[in-house]
Amino acid sequence: MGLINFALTIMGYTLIGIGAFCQVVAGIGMNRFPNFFVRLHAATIAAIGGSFTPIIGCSLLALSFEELGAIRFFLAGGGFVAAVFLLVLAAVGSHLLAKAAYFSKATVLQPKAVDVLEEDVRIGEVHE
Amino acid sequence: MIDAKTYLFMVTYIAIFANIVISLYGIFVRPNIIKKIIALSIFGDCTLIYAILIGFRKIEPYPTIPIMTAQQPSQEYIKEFVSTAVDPLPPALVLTGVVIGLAVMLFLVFLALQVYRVFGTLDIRKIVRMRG
Amino acid sequence: MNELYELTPYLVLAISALASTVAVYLAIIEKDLIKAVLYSAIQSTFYALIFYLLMVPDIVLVYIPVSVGLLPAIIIVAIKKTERYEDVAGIPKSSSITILSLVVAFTFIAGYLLVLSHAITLDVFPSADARVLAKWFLNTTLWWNKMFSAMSPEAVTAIVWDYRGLDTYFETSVMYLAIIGALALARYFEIPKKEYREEVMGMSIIGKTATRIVVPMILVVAISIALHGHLTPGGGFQGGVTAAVTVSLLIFIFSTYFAIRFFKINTAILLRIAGLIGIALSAVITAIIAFSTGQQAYIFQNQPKVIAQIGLPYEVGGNLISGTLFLFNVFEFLAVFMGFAILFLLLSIPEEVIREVIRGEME
Amino acid sequence: MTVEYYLTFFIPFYLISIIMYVIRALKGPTIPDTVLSIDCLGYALATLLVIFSVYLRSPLIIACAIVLTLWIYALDVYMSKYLEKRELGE
Repeated sequence: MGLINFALTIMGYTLIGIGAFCQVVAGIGMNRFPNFFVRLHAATIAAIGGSFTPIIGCSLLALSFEELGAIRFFLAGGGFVAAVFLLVLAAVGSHLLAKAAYFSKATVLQPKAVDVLEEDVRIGEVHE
Repeated sequence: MIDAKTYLFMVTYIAIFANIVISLYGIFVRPNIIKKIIALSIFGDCTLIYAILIGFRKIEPYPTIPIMTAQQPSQEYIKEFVSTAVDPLPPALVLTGVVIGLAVMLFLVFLALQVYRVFGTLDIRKIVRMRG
Repeated sequence: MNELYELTPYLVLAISALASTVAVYLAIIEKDLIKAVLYSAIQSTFYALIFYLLMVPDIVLVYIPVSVGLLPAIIIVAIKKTERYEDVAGIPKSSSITILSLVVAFTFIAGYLLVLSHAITLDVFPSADARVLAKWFLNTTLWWNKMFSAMSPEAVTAIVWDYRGLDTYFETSVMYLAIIGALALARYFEIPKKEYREEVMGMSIIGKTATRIVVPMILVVAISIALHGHLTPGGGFQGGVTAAVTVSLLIFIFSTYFAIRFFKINTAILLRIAGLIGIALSAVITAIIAFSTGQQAYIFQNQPKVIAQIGLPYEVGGNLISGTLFLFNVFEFLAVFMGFAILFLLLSIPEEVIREVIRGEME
Repeated sequence: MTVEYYLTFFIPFYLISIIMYVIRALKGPTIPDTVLSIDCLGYALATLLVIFSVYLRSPLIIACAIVLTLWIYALDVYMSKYLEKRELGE
C-alpha cells in the first residue's frame, strides 16, 4: 500500500467518524430543542457535518480501495456529485421551509427571546 | 438450520406482512378517498417488496447486483457472476409495476378531484347517501 | 457461525422494516391527511433502504422519485385543493385495538406459512441457489454467443427491453391510457394566459437562484441515467421520473406561467407521442431492415437469431450500445418525462378556472 | 475484509440517529417539525447508502444516493408551497 493510499484511507475513516459523531449530536438536538426554529440549527449539523463530511470521506476511502479496480473512480465521482448536491440543496430547502413556516404561522414561536423579523415586517422593510 | 441471518430476514418478512394488513384496514374502513389512495399506495409498495424478497439469495458474505462490471467478461467471471448475483427477473417486473402504479394513482387523484368538484365532499359515506 | 460484523446488512434490513411498520400504522390512523402523507413518505424512504439492501438498484432509482417525490407532491396538491381533515365521526373508538388484533392474527398466519414452506421444501427462505430461469438470464446477458444473448452487461434492462420486451410494451401502453384518462377528465381546462413577473410570483430569491443552478444539473444526471441504462443501473423509466422533478420544481418554485415557457401542454403531448412512436419503431426496426432485404425477422429482435440473421450492431467504435436497448431507453425517457410533465401542468391549473368551466357545463 | 470490519464500527451511530429522527418526525407537534426531521432522515439515509456501497463492494449502486438527495429537496419545496397561502401555480 502506497503512502498516498494510506493517507486517503486514514482521512476517509476520520471523516466518516466525524460524520457519525455529528449525526448523533444532531439527533439528540432534534429531540431536545424546544421549537422548530431552534431545531433548524440541529438540521444544519445533520446536513453538513453529518452527511456532507462522511460522503466525502467515503469517496476518499473508495479512491484508495484498490481491490475494486478501475470502477472505484465511478464510486468516488458519484460520491462527490451527491455531496455537491447535498451542499447546495440542504441549505436552500431549510431556508424555504423556515420562511414558509414563519409567515404562515404553522408553527409555534414559544419560547422566544427576541423576534427581529417581526419588527422589520411591522416597519415595512421586509414584506411577504 | 436457521441461523441469525435467516432469523433477521424472517423479521423483515413478517413486518412487511403487518404493513399489508394495516394498509388493507385503511383501504376498507377509512371513509376519506384521499386516505384510501394513500393506503392503496402503501399496499402496492408492500406487494412489490414481496416480489423482490423472492429473488433474494443468501450467499456468503453477501449477494451482488445483477449487473456485470466487466465489458468483455471471461468464462470464469461469468461463472462467478451467476453464482453470486440476485435474481434479475423480479426487478424487471417490479420496475414497470412502480411506474404504472404511479400513473394509475395519478388517475385516481384526478378522479377524486372531480368527485370533490361535483359533490363537494370526499367522504365516501356522504357520497353514497347523495345518490339519486 | 457468522462473524458479528457480517450481520450488519441483515440487521439494518430488519430495523428499517420494523420502523416502516410504525410509520404505516400512524399514517393509517392519523386524522390529519397532510401528516398521513408525510408518514407515508417516511415509510417510502425506509422501503428504499430495503430495496437497496436487497441489491436491486434499478428499483431504488425508480422507487425514490416515485414514492418519495411524485406521489406525495400530487397528494399534497390534491389536499390543498380539497379538504385537510378526515371526518372520523362514524368510526368506532376501538379502531386501533381492531388493527392490532388483525395484525397479530395475520402475522401468526404469515409466520405459520413461512414455517410450512420451510418444512415442505426442506430449505430456508432466502435460498442460496437461484432458479433455473434466473441462471439462464444471468448467463446469457453478455455472452460470446450472440444468438442467445442481449449483449448488455445489465441483466434487468436486458430482460425489460429484450427478453420480455412485449410485456414492457403493453405496460407502457397501460401508462399511456392512464394519462389519456387524466387528460380526458381535464379536457376543457386551459392554463390562463398571464405574464410571468419575477418580483410578484414564486418563492424567495434564494430558492429561485439555487433552482436555476440545479435544474440543468438534474437534467444532466437524468439523461446520463437514461443513456447509460444498458451499462449501469438505470434506464428510460428511471431517467424519465428523475427528469420529471425539473418540471415540478419549475412549477412550484417559479410559477406555472414560467414553466409553460419551456413545456406547453400541446408540445409535451407531441413529444410524448414521438417517444411512443419511437418505441414502436424500435420494436420493428430489425423486421423493417429484414423485409427490405428479403430476409426473416422477429418483433422485438435485438441480436441475430438462428433463422433470422439480421441484428443491430452491439457496439459502435468500441463502445457497447447493446443494439435496440439504447434506442428503447432514449424513447422511453422521452415518453415518461413528457407524460409526467403533462400531468403536473394539468394539476397546476388554478381551481377558479376549473370551477367556472364546470359551472358552464352544468348549465 | 478490513473495510467491512472498520465500517461496522460507524454504522450503528447512523442507525441510532435515524431512529431519533424518526421519533421526532412521528412526535413532531407541528408540520414543519415533521418535514425538517424527514429532511435529516433523508440525508442520513443518503450517507448510509454511500457507506453501504463501499461496504458491499458494489460501486454501481452509488447513483441511488444522488437521486435521494435531489428528491428530499423536492419534498421541502412541496411542503413550503403548501404552507404558503398563495395559489399553487403562482
